[in-house]
Amino acid sequence: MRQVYLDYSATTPVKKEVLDEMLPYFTEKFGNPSSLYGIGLNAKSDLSQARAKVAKLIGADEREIYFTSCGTEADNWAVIGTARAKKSKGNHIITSKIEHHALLHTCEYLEKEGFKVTYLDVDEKGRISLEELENAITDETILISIMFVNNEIGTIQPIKEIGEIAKKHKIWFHTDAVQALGNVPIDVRELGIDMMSMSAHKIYGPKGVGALYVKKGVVIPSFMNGGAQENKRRAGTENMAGIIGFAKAAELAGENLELHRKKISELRDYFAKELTTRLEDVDINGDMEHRHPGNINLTFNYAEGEALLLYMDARGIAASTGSACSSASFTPSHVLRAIGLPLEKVYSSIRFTIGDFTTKEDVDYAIEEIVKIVEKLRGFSAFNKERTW
Amino acid sequence: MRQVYLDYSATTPVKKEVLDEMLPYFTEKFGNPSSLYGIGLNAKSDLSQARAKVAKLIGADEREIYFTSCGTEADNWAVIGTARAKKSKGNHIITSKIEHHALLHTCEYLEKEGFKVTYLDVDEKGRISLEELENAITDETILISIMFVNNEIGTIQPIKEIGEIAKKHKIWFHTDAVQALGNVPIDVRELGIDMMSMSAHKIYGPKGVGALYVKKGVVIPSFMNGGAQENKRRAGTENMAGIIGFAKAAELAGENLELHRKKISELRDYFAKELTTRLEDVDINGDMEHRHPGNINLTFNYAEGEALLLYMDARGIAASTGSACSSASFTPSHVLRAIGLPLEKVYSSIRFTIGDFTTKEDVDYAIEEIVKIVEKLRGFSAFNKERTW
Amino acid sequence: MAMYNDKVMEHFMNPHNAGTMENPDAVGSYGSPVCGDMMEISLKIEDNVIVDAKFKTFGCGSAIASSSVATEMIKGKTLEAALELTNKNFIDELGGLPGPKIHCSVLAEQAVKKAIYDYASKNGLELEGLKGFDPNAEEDDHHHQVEEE
Amino acid sequence: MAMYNDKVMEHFMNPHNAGTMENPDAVGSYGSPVCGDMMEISLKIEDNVIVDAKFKTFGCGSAIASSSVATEMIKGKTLEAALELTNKNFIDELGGLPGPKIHCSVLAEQAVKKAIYDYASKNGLELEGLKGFDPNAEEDDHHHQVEEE
Ligand SMILES: Cc1ncc(COP(=O)(O)O)c(C=O)c1O
Ligand SMILES: Cc1ncc(COP(=O)(O)O)c(C=O)c1O
Repeated sequence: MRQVYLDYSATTPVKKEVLDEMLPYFTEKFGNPSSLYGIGLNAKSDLSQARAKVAKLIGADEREIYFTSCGTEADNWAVIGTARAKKSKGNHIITSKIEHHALLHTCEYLEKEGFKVTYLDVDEKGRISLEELENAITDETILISIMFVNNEIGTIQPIKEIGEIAKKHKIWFHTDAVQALGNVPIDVRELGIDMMSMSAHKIYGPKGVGALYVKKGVVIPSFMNGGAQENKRRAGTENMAGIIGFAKAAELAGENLELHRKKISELRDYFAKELTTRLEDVDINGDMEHRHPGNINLTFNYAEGEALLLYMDARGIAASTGSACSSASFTPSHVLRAIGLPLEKVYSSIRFTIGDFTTKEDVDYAIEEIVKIVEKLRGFSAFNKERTW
Repeated sequence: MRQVYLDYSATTPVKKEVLDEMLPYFTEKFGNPSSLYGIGLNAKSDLSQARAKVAKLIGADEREIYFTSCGTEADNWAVIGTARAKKSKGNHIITSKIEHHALLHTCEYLEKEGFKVTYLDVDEKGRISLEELENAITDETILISIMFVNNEIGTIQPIKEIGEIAKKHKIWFHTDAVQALGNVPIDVRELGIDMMSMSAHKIYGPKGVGALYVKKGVVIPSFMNGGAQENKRRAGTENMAGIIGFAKAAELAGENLELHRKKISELRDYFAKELTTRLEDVDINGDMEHRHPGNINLTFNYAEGEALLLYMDARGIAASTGSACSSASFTPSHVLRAIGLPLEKVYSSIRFTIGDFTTKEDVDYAIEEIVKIVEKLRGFSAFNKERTW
Repeated sequence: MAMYNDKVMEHFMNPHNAGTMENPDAVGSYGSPVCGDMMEISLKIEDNVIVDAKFKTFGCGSAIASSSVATEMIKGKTLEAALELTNKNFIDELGGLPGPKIHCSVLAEQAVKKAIYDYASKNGLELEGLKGFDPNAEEDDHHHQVEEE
Repeated sequence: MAMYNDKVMEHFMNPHNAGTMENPDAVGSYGSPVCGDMMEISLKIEDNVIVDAKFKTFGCGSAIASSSVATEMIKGKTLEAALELTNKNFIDELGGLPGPKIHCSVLAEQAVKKAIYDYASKNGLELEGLKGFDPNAEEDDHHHQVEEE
């Protein structure tokens, strides 16, 4: 049976070129970059080249890239680090209602410590209001953290404008760019970003490695205490193979960005158009103008999400209800709720993400199968046009 | 030129069997274990098998193993987690002066928050005194954290006795077993350990993955906030390939433990004996009775450590002054200071660690070369038997 | 590895008694936005025996599979015997459900009870098994209750 | 990649003027436990010109390489000219040192100065380059000073 993976936002396979670069670091090149002998010093120099490659993808300087174990760690570090660094200035953080749990749960953790957090609303397309953002700023505000691209509905926030507001008020601006990296052009200087979270496994790199961009002059304490790695800002023996893989993935992402965007957005548009025309009562969630090029989030009214996923899985099609991290917890998506979807629509929504290995044939197959599945499930659903909760 | 790696405590190469198990997880088996479809669910099940393998090596239950990004993270989590969990009980932590920086710097971080930390002295062999430990306990004590095996001098602490004291006083006992794992037999139940840090790259697994054993009933909050991974206790997409590698390395370590111990301790003893007989004024640091089987720490009086390392490196021999993480920072080893070595001896000390790939020929070659190097450096040293600081 | 066992998957992918019937003698529905499931059971009843059952369900794999076995199990049973069936019976019949999905089987039990209650009220029947049954009980109650497990 | 450049490594692995001499005319030593280095310079001096220099050093690669170039550079120089040499000159001659290792070159400068000071005191010489030189200055001072860079 054909296997069609349409969940590139959950994670991506590692590209062959990436894995090839990683392999020597498990065996011959296994040195610890903190060691003073040959294989250690070589590792150190390779580490700095890797840093430069990641930096290049986002227009940063090599010394502004700190490798972490994942996007989640980068988010935790940026927010908790700012809270610790700026506690004498204030205790107020502004974020949005549609952030990833890595951000939201970190904010909740700080709230228990007494920090105040404003969770900005978003409109029905998932964008925050710049006016509300500016109104939310107080003398106590130490951080604005707004995600670049949402992981469920793919909405892109007005990052540059947020950066300008942050700068005007002299507040640090962090953005979770885990879904943006490699999918939208990013220039941290031009966008006025002070800190930015990234993760390798969303751009065809390995799982278990991420990075935090920290602008020169922005100083936050370590999140991981210990050895002097990462210029003393992130302890722990470096995940060399992972970092090398991340760097190669970043390099490829930079080289292919326009092609990648064009290819996946065309397939995505075709996919969405076919499903919304061939099936009745299918809604598109999010914003078609400001959107991740591979993302489409659809509500198949009256058909339940988990049932849809499992039927699709049985036909070899992989997609998800919202973020992978919460799919096992069966809680209705906070993102879809925030854009105003009633619960029954939330329960009927599926995120598809097209990626570099998706073909036209894959998409055609998926369309055929999904149409059949939706019709089958609707056939014995307790809900329909007339009846819902 | 022959390359002789004698720094297995800094990091180890990944064994072929380990890498082979990892490889599919970068490509075909790349699913996110939180996803509900085939490759995701398979990843989830593989993850739980991996957990079982690590658990088996230490006599724990699968559900007591939480994967982290490194040993450092496990240390940070155990200590900060306990501080947060137990803050209503007290604010006193007992540790030792010879812990890894991952532990010491975490304690210092908590001291800034107002926690009180007792750093126990060690004797000239590097062992803590159980009496002093018991005397240090107060009503406020919430954690005893004493490392299993020291990373510089290889000294093994009386873990079981510490576990008994902790239990008697109803205090949680954490041990950093990063250097112990795979080198000494560990049974967490028998030893009365409540939390234990581990790292894969010290046992022929990949860098960038570790674990914290947390005994059933011991509850500490997440260190990494976000998704519901690791039974909601450690957020972040799982480093699948890394975890699979860690598990395979743990499995091999369990199977080979006795052979490994015998082989490396014999080579180590031979190496130490040759150097101490063929060269004058070479001291052994640490405790020959309670010691990591592959570790030997030698003071080559009058010859300076970095110079020794570089001369050795030029002859293909890799070793280190103290821990890799601090070798780049050129600060005299806190461990050697704690066992009472004067500074000039600290500056003349080298740690060698024999590992699974070390051969008799390697050791013979290293002995020959080191003898020559030490004699050369002593030849123009400002110090000698009569003269020192 | 799969989330559900083969039996559950079989009932989920090829559910028995899915759909509606003409002129049912009784209908009961149960579910709530909080648990994310909704189920409607229609029954044909002759001489206090359930001769046919159909379901319509909006819900996850576990809800659909439970609907399938529940309708299957009540067919041919007297109303009293059907009322004795609990979600435990459905789970056993399915060979088990994953922990967080147990509550979906309660849905089927409640929908069956509501359908029979509907029939009993319309026909003035007093059934032992309906004693204490509150058709308007908060539908989320079972949810919270079961999640504690 | 290596910690030191090739020139430093060459001077470190094959240092020039390593060892002692018979009856030196001047000896100066400098170093401290805090910086972890100790260096002793012996000089042969004829008509205020350094005709030979030897060093003994306990120290890292940078300290040994600095000792090697320093002894090399002062040979053939007058005492005044030798006093004008600073650690900067040694570093330049070595083609650079890594940041945290800069202070090791100060060691060589100070040991040379102390040796010449020794000679000047014994021979009642007044040298311009020794004005303000304090042979008993805290040896750790330069260390802290340089590490700030
Ligand atoms: C005793 C000890 N604890 C902790 C660590 C840190 O482990 P990791 O490098 O995996 O962070 C190390 C090694 O680096 C170690 O030797
Ligand atoms: C927007 C966003 N932020 C953070 C993360 C967490 O990244 P990681 O899985 O590398 O921890 C993810 C994906 O899981 C994400 O989509």
